[in-house]
Amino acid sequence: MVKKVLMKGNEIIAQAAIEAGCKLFFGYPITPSTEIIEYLAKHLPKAGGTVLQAEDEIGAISMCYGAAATGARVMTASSSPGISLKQEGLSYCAAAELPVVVVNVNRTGPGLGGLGPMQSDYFQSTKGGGHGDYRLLVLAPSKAQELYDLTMEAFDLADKYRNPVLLLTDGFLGQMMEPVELKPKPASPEFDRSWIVNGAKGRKKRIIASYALSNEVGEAINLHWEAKYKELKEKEQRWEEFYAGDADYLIVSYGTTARIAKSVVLNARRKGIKLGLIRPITLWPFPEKAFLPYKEKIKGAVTVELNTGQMIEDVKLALECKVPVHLYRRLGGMLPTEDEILAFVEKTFCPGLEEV
Amino acid sequence: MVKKVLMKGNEIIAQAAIEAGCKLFFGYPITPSTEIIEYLAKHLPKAGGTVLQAEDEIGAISMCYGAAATGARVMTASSSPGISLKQEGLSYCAAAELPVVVVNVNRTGPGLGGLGPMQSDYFQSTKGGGHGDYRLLVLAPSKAQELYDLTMEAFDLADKYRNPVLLLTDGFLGQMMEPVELKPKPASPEFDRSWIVNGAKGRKKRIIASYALSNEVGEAINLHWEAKYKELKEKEQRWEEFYAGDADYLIVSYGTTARIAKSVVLNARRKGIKLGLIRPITLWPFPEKAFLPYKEKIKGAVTVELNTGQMIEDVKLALECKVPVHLYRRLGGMLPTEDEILAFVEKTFCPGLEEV
Amino acid sequence: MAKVKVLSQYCKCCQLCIEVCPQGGLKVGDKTNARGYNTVVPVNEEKCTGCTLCAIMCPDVAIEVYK
Amino acid sequence: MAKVKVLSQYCKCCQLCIEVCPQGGLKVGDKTNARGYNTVVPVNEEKCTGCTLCAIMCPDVAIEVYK
Amino acid sequence: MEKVFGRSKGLSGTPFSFCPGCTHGIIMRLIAEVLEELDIIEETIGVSPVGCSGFCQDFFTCDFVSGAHGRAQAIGNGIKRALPDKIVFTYQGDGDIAGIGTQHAIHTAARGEKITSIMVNNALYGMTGGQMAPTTLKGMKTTTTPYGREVEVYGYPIDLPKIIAALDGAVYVASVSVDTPKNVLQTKKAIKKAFRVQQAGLGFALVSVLSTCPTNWGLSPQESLKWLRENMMPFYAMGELKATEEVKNL
Amino acid sequence: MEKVFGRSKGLSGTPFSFCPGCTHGIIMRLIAEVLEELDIIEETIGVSPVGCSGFCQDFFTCDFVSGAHGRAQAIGNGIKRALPDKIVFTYQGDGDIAGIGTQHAIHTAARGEKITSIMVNNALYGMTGGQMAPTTLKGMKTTTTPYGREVEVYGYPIDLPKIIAALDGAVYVASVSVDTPKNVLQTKKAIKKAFRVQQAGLGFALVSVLSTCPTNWGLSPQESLKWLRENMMPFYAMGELKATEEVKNL
Amino acid sequence: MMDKIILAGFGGQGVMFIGKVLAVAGMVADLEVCWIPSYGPEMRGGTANCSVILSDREIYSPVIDKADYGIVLNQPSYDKFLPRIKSGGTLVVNTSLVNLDTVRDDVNIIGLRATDLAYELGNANVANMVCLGALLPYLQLTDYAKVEKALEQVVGSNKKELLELNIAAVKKGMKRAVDN
Amino acid sequence: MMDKIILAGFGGQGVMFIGKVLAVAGMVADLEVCWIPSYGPEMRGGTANCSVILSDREIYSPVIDKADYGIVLNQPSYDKFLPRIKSGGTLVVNTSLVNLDTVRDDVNIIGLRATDLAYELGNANVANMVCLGALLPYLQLTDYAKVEKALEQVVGSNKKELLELNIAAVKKGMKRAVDN
Ligand SMILES: Cc1ncc(C[n+]2csc(CCOP(=O)(O)OP(=O)(O)O)c2C)c(N)n1
Ligand SMILES: Cc1ncc(C[n+]2csc(CCOP(=O)(O)OP(=O)(O)O)c2C)c(N)n1
Ligand code: SF4
Ligand code: SF4
Ligand code: SF4
Ligand code: SF4
Ligand code: SF4
Ligand code: SF4
Ligand SMILES: [Mg+2]
Ligand SMILES: [Mg+2]
Repeated sequence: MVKKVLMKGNEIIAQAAIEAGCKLFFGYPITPSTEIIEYLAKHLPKAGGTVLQAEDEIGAISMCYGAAATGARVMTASSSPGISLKQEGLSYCAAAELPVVVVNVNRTGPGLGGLGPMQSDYFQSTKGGGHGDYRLLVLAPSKAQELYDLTMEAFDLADKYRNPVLLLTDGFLGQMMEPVELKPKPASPEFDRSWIVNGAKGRKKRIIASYALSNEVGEAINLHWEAKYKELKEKEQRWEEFYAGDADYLIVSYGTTARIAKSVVLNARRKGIKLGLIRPITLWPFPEKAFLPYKEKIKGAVTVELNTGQMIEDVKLALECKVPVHLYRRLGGMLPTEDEILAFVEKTFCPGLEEV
Repeated sequence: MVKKVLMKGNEIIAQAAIEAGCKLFFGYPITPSTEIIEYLAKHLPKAGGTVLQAEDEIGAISMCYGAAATGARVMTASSSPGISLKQEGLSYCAAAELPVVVVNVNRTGPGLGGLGPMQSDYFQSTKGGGHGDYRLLVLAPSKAQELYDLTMEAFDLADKYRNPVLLLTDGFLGQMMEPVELKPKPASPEFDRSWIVNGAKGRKKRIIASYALSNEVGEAINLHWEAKYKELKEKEQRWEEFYAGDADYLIVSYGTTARIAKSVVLNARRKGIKLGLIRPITLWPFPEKAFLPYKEKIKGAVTVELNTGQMIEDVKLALECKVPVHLYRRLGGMLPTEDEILAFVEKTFCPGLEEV
Repeated sequence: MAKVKVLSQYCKCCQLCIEVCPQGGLKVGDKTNARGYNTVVPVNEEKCTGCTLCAIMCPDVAIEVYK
Repeated sequence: MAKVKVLSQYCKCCQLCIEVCPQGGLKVGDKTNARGYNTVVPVNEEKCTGCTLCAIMCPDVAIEVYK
Repeated sequence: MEKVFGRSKGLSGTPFSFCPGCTHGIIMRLIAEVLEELDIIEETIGVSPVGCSGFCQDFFTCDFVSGAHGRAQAIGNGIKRALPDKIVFTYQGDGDIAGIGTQHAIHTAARGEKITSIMVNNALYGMTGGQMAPTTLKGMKTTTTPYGREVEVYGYPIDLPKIIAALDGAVYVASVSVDTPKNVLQTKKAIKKAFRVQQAGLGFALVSVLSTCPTNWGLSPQESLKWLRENMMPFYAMGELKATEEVKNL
Repeated sequence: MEKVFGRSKGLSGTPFSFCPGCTHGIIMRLIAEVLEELDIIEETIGVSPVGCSGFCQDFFTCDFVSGAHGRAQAIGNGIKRALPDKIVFTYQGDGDIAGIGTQHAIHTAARGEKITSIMVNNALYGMTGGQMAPTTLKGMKTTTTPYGREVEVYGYPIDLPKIIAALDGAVYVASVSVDTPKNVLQTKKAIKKAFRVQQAGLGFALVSVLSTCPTNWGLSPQESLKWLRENMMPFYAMGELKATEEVKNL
Repeated sequence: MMDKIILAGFGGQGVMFIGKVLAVAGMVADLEVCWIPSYGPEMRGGTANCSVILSDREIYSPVIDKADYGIVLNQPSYDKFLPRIKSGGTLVVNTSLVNLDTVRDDVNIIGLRATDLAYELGNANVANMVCLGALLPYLQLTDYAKVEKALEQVVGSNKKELLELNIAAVKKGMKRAVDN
Repeated sequence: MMDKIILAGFGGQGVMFIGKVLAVAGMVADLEVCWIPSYGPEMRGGTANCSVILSDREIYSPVIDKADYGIVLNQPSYDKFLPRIKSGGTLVVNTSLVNLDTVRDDVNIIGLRATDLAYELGNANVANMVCLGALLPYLQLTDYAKVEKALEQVVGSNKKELLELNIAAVKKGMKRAVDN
């Protein structure tokens, strides 16, 4: 076992990127994501890579677009308002099928908001904040080790599917320090590189583009993307179950709030309430499969979210509206406590208990 | 009755804005929306207004932000990639509660795409393509007269709720010419103007902003927005029903495709199939109420969309997954024909009929 | 001895070559190409000096010059 | 006759006023204000010329000058 | 005794949120004084950026609009186009106006938008903890140039006022500093002129003020002023970089 | 007989998609010839914009990347940073580079990014049907300035090369025209130099080429060249606007 | 009753203009009308087509899958749109630029050398109006009188010469169609 | 076992630093650790607080609602965080800057004039370490030895003087707490 070190969430992401062979980072500072560019500015050059602070977030995502077209591993990171600025670029990356890794350290929104954690960019991340019918693969780590492991894997997934991958964390996970084992990255499989542009030496020239001159061609490309997204839906749904097996009620939550939810599950169990947790690790594709065994079995579900109810729609669809699904939410950078979530679960599902 | 004139969809929008008292237009050309700025450049100055072609779409939405803060009626228009660029600005407009009217003439995406019509920006429009938990009021006209009427009303709605309103059309509706009655705008109600900035003469100074220094304040603001969106959901759902009353099957479709769907409904009825149509006019708030009478009654539904299935999620939720909901889609700028939709409906719901 | 050859599939009949030729060496022909343009053809061929001015100005690289 | 007054609630003890005063008219005091800063106080008050240099340089508009 | 120096009516009572010794405060005070002296507090709408100065709306007594990082000028243009008779100014950090906002800076000047912009140049992104800005000097260490700004990798610093002065719609461009009382007074003069240019409807006016960031420079307030004087003032073109005839005749 | 003029190896056989007489075609041909003459076709990655020139990837034989409107330079920078030994160039309309892309134009130049940019200035947005561009001349009619560009409302035209020349990272900036055979040859020289600057790794190079848009100008190809000569060339600074010593010694 | 008409040709051949004239003719008769353009991505030189629906009741689907009538001005348009004419429909073809090697038995194909006929009127650009004239006798919901009124509106009655040229072209086409 | 600790004071009083030392002390003992900062929007002058959890099993919820322990270095922090100490918990208070007018009976409040004590060591900046020392005896999962090791890592053993100053401060605080 590699010795654990204590690191900030953002720094862990940065270190994982280096370990994954990321050679280029283009970014623009924004709290609470800035430690990522700062850490990389210090350490990536030593690993033979380049960090460039771009003129803005649009410049950064465009540089990623260019660098990814050459087959290089490339990353950018920002936080909510900065991610909004990248939406056109992300749509282009998805359309040109470029493997870019993007980190969003979700802060409070809309507008300038505050620096606290929120999960208010769930829709933007999973349904496509940019124009057109594209999807990002969205990973939602919830602790230090996972920040490390999933960041490394994000690069492989991006290469495998030729699709941008979004790592969605929040101001809490980004700023928090926890021990992490900086494991060496397992070897990556070989990826198809027959599409990259690096000078047409001894081969036919290649073009990276995202337009269709005719509607017929446009439809064909859209169908190709659709097929890819279908494959992703089949193969890449990920989640963690925690005391779900025999649960009467499920909490569904990801990232920071999923951790609080775990404590709630334990507290509930101590009180005799059969509560369990499903923690989506991929937000897109949403782990619908996780809900299959439960949709006829459980009596109800609660999503715990740092927004006014976004993931709840996907949970309802995954459960086919077979059981009531409630929302417990805190907003504006506030985090729920174990006690208030448990109280909500009790009030909602076991109103008798309250009196005790 | 005012005499009908033949106009392009985009020009109708522009003329309606003038009629609604829009005094400022900030935009940047992009096919297939460009006739809006071109028409206004010609005609708005004569009506005492100002058209400024901005340096880019971000400049345009920022100018709208500033102008709206003064209480002036203001509009911008673009098409898919340009709308992606406005996402940060739209999030700020929503957060600062500024009444801006935004037109998206949806073209083919993602990326540069093509110039044909698509409905691939449904998610972006309705779930919030920008960061944070905000909503736009989204109107989806489907013919010339409605382009005119809804554009005029968009300004009133924006003022009433102090919220950006998005008019979502597509390359087809924008370029099409149809007769339109250029009715004078009905008088607007009086709106609260106690928040506008126009120089603190004889009053306390005012601030238009969108940040929260503390999480507690941040949460309070988020709750305020949530309450407003709830009110919108209660009061502003709109839809049209077409042969829905006794229908066994429903098509759900908006905009361009809803018109094709109407022909399909008539063709189906001629064949003895009890098909009806629900046409959402507000895409957000989604007209869930429309589905209440039908969710226990119909045998199935089909959404006809120009994307790989976006609105279908809202339809399933509105129907509480009580009946199967299918998708019929064309992509990349292609439009479905009456015949192919009807064939799909028959194959899906009346497989016996096919043989006949 | 010089000669110009017009690759008619490229020509769009913009006539910039005609304008620039000091020898009156080109004129609009009467054939329409696949894209709907009447294409330019050499004329007064013996006068052509192979100066390439026409080719230099042709926006569609439709002219080859031989000398 | 001149006089400076330090509005201690604004003062952040940056000491730019001290640096710029030609008369040595200000020094760091020993009281801490509500925001945790030791605040500046006038000293050698009789020497103050009311030149306002201290106020001009004060980034927190914490100094009033009377003459 | 008479008060010969006190808080301007242009300032609200709210204490500045800046670090001790940060000269953002001096510059804001000067603007407030100018608004008072020109008697335009009630005619003025300020636009604040995102950055340390981003909370300036709380400190002034005039109306204020706060928008997204880098967009203050575009927002200001929107306001001015809606209310051509009011006075509109933006207050922006170097990162805001010469980094993410360059696009608007160039086009605002080119169009001759009739607003006044104050640029506060502290050679880095203060608010976010001291990253490189386009204005960061060669070799200067910041958190994103931990080994010093190497021009080979990170490029050369931008002298935005110089660029703006070259655009036809900009009629007044000045670059000033607040490192000494004398220069503070000079700065005030420049700011005042920039507002008078707007009152006269002549075109776009920009005043760039060199400012300190003791916190992120890792220097005391006093050392910071010295550093500014010895490093920034020699690099940036100082003084009135542009004043059209009409402006000179004001 | 020997072929003394023919299609360059740098061009694919695909016919240009431009309108008859549009000089975009001349400029592309020149670039292709330069790539062939410097023997860098196989080393080069072009970046195409959105605009009439947006389909240029089909016309060249080198690798190409096409991105969003205005972002070509940022994309090019990303490519060059990933492949510092390759040659990267952008081909952009005036709207693309001096309108929506100004932000990247300024910072690409300031950083001295080692790429070559060709700007094609036809004084309007051609692709979208002839709207005003930042380069549209005073009084010029476009579909968004139907009464002519009034500078009071729409601002002054921008001479981007002049601005770029003022930035330290730009080592070669030229403004040329393709209105006559002589100027076409001049343009080719400038383009060649701009590529040689990149081969030598000296910094950023920009060549701005004045070009026609017969369709949206509403003039014949011949009249268009004349209009360009009589209206655009007198307004825009022409010639080598900047060439550092190192560039001169190339 | 409903007339669904498709019009196609090179960009620059005035296809959109035919559509506009037909649409305005519909307006003149107080019909429901829907005109839909479809440009290629190129400003010029590509192909352009548009469609017009005239109807005496509300037009639901604006999309023409199979048209009742069509005009094609060049070869690529002929090849593309011949299959999109309804069985029993009518297609006017500019045989100056189209060869009729492939035909359909179930479609009434009216070939006429429209470009040449237009030349005869002194301006090749009105080939489009010649074709419109040739189609007119077949349409259900409009006629020459309405088209003449429409032309007055679209061209503008102050541009007298141009108007007369267009009218002459329409008439020439009508005559030719009748002679056919 | 789990120690949940809240630390608060003015920005610049070294609150984050106490947290880091505690977190590293946890690492030294191979514990599970979670350190969470919370800054105000101002770079300086605002209040700052952070929280540390030390645990011998996996830490699920990283959020401290009610803390077992706390250190507050100034008045606003005292007012804000006193209610957030668990009943039976311990709160170390820098009484150089805090007056203890309001107290809680169910919380063990250790007041010490930490700033003054730090002055005595020649540097007011180590008031934070004095308070840490005062809290140490109460913590379950760490102790002086681990904190000393942690300080070596965090300060760096090459900065000898600074290290010694910090250690002296911790010791001074410990002594005071015991004397209490
Ligand atoms: C779109 C976006 N990107 C980045 C940020 C983060 N951010 C806030 S302020 C700032 C820089 C401020 O620097 P400057 O303008 O120089 O002002 P200073 O704080 O130095 O006065 C940045 C990058 C943001 N809020 N929004
Ligand atoms: C984000 C975005 N905004 C707008 C457009 C529409 N658009 C395409 S090309 C273009 C302008 C092209 O003008 P220019 O760069 O001058 O090139 P030209 O066509 O004149 O050669 C515009 C505005 C777009 N594609 N994307
Ligand atoms: S080569 Fe010279 S002379 Fe010959 S046709 Fe061309 S321009 Fe005329
Ligand atoms: S210049 Fe070229 S394209 Fe134009 S007419 Fe001559 S040969 Fe044809
Ligand atoms: S007014 Fe002048 S003399 Fe008096 S304290 Fe201030 S700087 Fe010193
Ligand atoms: S300059 Fe102002 S803030 Fe600074 S120490 Fe003096 S009075 Fe206090
Ligand atoms: S961080 Fe720098 S610029 Fe910001 S308030 Fe502090 S000293 Fe001033
Ligand atoms: S529209 Fe203008 S720029 Fe575009 S191809 Fe045609 S002539 Fe050239
Ligand atoms: Mg700064
Ligand atoms: Mg152009």
